[in-house]
Amino acid sequence: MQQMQKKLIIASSPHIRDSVTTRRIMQEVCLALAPAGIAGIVYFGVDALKLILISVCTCVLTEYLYQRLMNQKVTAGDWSAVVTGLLIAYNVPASAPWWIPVVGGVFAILLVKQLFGGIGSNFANPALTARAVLFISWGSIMGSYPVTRYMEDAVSSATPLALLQQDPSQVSVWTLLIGNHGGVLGETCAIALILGGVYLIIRGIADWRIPVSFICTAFVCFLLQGGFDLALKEVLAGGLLLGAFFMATDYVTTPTSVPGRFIMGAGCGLLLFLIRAFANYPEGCSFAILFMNVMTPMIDRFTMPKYFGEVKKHG
Amino acid sequence: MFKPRLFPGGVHPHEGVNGKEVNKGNAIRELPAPERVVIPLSQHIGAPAKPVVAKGDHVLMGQVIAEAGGFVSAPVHSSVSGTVAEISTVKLCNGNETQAITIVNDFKDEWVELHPAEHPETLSQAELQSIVRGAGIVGMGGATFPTAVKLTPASGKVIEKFILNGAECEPYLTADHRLMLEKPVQIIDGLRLMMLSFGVKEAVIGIEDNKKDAIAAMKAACRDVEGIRVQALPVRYPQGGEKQLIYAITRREVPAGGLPIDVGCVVCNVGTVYAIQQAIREGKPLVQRVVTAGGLMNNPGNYLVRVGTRVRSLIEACGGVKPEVRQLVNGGPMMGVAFNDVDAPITKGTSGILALGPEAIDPPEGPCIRCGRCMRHCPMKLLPVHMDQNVRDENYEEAERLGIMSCIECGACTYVCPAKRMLTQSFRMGKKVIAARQRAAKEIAQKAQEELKKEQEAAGKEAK
Amino acid sequence: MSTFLTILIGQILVNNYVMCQFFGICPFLGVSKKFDTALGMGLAVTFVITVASFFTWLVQNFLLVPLSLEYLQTLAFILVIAVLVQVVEMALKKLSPTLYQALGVYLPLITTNCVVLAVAINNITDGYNLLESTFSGCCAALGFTLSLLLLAGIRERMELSNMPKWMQGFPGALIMAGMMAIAFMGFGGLI
Amino acid sequence: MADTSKKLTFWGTFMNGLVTENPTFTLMLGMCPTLGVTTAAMNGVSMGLATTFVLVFSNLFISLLRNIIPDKVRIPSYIVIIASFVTMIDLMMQAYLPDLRAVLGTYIQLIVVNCIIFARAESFAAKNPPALSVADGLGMGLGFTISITLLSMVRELFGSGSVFGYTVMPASYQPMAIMNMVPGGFITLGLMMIVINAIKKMAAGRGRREEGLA
Repeated sequence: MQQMQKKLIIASSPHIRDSVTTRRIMQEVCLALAPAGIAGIVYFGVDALKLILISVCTCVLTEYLYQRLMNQKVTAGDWSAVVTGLLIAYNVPASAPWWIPVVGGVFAILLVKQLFGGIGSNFANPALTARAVLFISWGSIMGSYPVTRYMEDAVSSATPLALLQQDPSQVSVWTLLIGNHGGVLGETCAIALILGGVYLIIRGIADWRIPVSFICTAFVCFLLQGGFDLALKEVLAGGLLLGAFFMATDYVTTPTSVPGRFIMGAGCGLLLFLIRAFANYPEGCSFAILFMNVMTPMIDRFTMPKYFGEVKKHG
Repeated sequence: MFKPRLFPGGVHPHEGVNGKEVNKGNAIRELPAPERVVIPLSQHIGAPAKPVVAKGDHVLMGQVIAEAGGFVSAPVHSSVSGTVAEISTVKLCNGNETQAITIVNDFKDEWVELHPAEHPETLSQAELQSIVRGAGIVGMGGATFPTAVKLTPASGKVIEKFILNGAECEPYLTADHRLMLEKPVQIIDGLRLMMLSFGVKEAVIGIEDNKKDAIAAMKAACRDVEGIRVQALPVRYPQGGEKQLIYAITRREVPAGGLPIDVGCVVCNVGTVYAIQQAIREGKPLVQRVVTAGGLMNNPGNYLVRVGTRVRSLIEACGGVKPEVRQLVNGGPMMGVAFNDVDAPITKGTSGILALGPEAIDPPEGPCIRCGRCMRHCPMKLLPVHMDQNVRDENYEEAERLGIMSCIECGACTYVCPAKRMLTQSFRMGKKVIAARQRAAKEIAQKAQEELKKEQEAAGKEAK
Repeated sequence: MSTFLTILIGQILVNNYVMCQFFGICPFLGVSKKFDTALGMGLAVTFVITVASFFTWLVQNFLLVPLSLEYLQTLAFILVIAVLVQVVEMALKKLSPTLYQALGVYLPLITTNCVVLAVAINNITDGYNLLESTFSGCCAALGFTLSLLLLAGIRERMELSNMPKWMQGFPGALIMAGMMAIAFMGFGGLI
Repeated sequence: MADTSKKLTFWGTFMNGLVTENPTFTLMLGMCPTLGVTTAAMNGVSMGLATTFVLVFSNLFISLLRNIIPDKVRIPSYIVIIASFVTMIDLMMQAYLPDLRAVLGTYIQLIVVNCIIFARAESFAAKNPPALSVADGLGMGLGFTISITLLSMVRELFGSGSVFGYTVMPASYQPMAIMNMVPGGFITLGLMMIVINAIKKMAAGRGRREEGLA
């Protein structure tokens, strides 16, 4: 017993912890992102794989080098940089040159994430901001979508989003579901994205409130604009699903309270509709989410829940 | 049928080592009385008791060896018959140092003359309070608040409802569970006597529904008693928390900074009620209690232990601990206090002694990723994320505004945090700082007032 | 009606004076450390700009144009604004001491807030009538307030995070503002 | 007053504005034109010089009139003086450099509310003799010019691949359009400020070391 007593540690309670870790969560997100990536590689071939690898490597390496250089604890192994890398790659067309994901990755990790203090401290989603920067800077590269390997005619390589606002009947729901159409490499296959998103929600990683309110709001907006057919296809097309499931649910950059999360989702949906329907850019997903990211501290501030037994102060 | 409402948040930790509940089936065994008992004088919240025996005195079992040291205090009784060996300072499991009376057991177990209540069914409130106070009964769930004080509501407050806590305060612990299985009749009897005395018409026994056998036993015991019902509750830590229990059963929220009596309720642990029943019917003071010896013990079990027994004896009775043990905990794994002195005595508030393995070592803290799990799991609906940031930033005013003083330190947030942040620990510190500041502010205000008074008096005199 | 909607969305989101046009950066960076201060400044600016838009339009159309003194626009406008700020300050002090206490400290700073002058000049350049000018001024000010509050919210949050030391203060605020500006770019072409 | 304890020289005042209290990087004044016009190096230089012109003359006149203007109406008076010079340079540019005036747009008119000018008038020119005030105006103005020229050079380099209109980046370089837009301005200035702060800190550290050795 003497020996045992020597080994004993004194620590403050609680003494047991749940097995979920940051790393586990990030790994699960990567797993959930995998189907969409595989679909991208199937449709766009080796180019897609190349871009995904470059993007992930850039992100992890940037994080590692920065932390080594600044003499910080290296957390590059927590897989969060991998998630960012994957998301950046998924938001790039397969025909993009190699330096696009490199610039995006460095920007995302260095400027958006590490400068503000690393994981958990950034207020904007790194992948989204990087995508927006790439999109604004090199619109011609980021906006020219290659045809998939299984498309019969190269004519329809225009993104379905552009076609939808002209005439929804040009695009079939089936095409959108399986993803056999032009677009950035990770957003085309709706089935793969839904699969990953549902997995995240079931595993309790992502909060269902954001994607559900996001998709519903967007759906209702488009329903009012152009009927059921348009609404359904708008939801399936473009980056909406990728954004709703994987980017709008990023913990760090979204409100923490329950009503705040509904506001976040609904705001994203509404802005997405406004941008897609009326603004310059054909795709509003990243801007919509980014704007709501910026709004997050304010939403958090005004939706602070009442705590148990809190007595409203008078005066 | 009334549907219980789950309090917000909460967690569902595994119920024992490797997720296995090991102690449920172990009947309560009596731990043989040790050769010496070390009975601390401060086993409760409030002023320590004052010794009334001296070295060399012969004492009987159940004899008062220390008197209550104030209103919020409780007397202490000898748990064995024997001779007082010394009165010295000892360290308790919770790390506090206190005076303790060491008694050498003569193994005769001679009780003092016991005075059971003569007319238990018609006790007045004052009589019941005095019996409870005399028996040295304190909250046995671990809070150790003197029960007599709890049963003396402030003027203007009326007890409408008794709530019995059979929810087992923490995972791993099974003491209450076994007590409900083995002494249901006594518990119901005690509750009935309390209701009669206070004229309370309604009592609810809340039991988590993973203890089906206990629910059945208690239901059977209260079948013929009017006004008492058993309420099965969802399994969710901290169901045994006072405010959570009241909310689940009555849907009333105890206001922040308030007491259960503010919503007309008094919550008692089943163990406490059993002790009250023993005091009324048998006249026996609180000298022993059921303790769960759990975790990595070779033969874990539930023991009836004399107050003042050293932890060492309990561990030995369990056949020692397994080699991988890294931590001993007094209480449950979520709120219990770690200690490293196996010679510390077991007190009235010791609900369990747990041996935990390497899982008790705190993993390294990572940065918060704002996942919001802590907020979803907080049973008090607080915002641990924001509170923690503010405490670490020494921004205590903001932390206080966020309700940090309502934190019940249940540990749910720390348990679920994927970044393994020490949230509860940080709040504990923050609360201490804020409490100290409040005290200081109060003192200053008091001083100023006194000075003002003096000045006024002086001015008054001059005027004369 | 549609003109007003255009002005509303335009001034607040699409052509937000701070986020899309680089006006009023000094108070934007200087008064955004705390949310409550930002709110006070925002309200004060909203008040002044709305009133200033009204008066500068009058000055332009009933004073400068009839006298063919348009080249003195800058001079005339800045004088109007300076006087206005002074009057508002005195009026507030007399009429509503509580409001004065809340907004008083920001008022002198508003004279050199270029949003006020820029809005006044742009109202004339865009050929708005009196009502439109006033409305546009109000919306522009709300846009300014919005961006100020957004930045303040973010900065307050960042205060508690582990941002490196050399990022704290203006460099960090500038980069945050940059990210915000990216978000605002999405509204391009909305009207 | 602190100013009198240490004798101010023309040169010292000039350098103070240029380096020590650089309006852009230290005082954080005049941010709007700093960000608004710096998409090309040429714009930066012209804006800087225009501001310097106003700054020097307003400082001179305010300093000359500093004992005449009653304290109560000093702010309106300063504004009138500043606005007059702004109107002058605006009309001059419209006459002789209409293209440049079109590029710089409202920002020229807005020099009047540029806080550098107002701040210098209030905190320096109103308390010091004309010669020193001119030195201060020159120093501050040139410090401002140099800062915004630097900023605009960086932005032009990445945003258009050129400096002062001359292409310097290889032909394969794809210009980063965002640098010419609002976000690019904010982020570039933020990053430059980090670099300059780091250099300053290093210089200060070296200064301390040298003092220690001496």
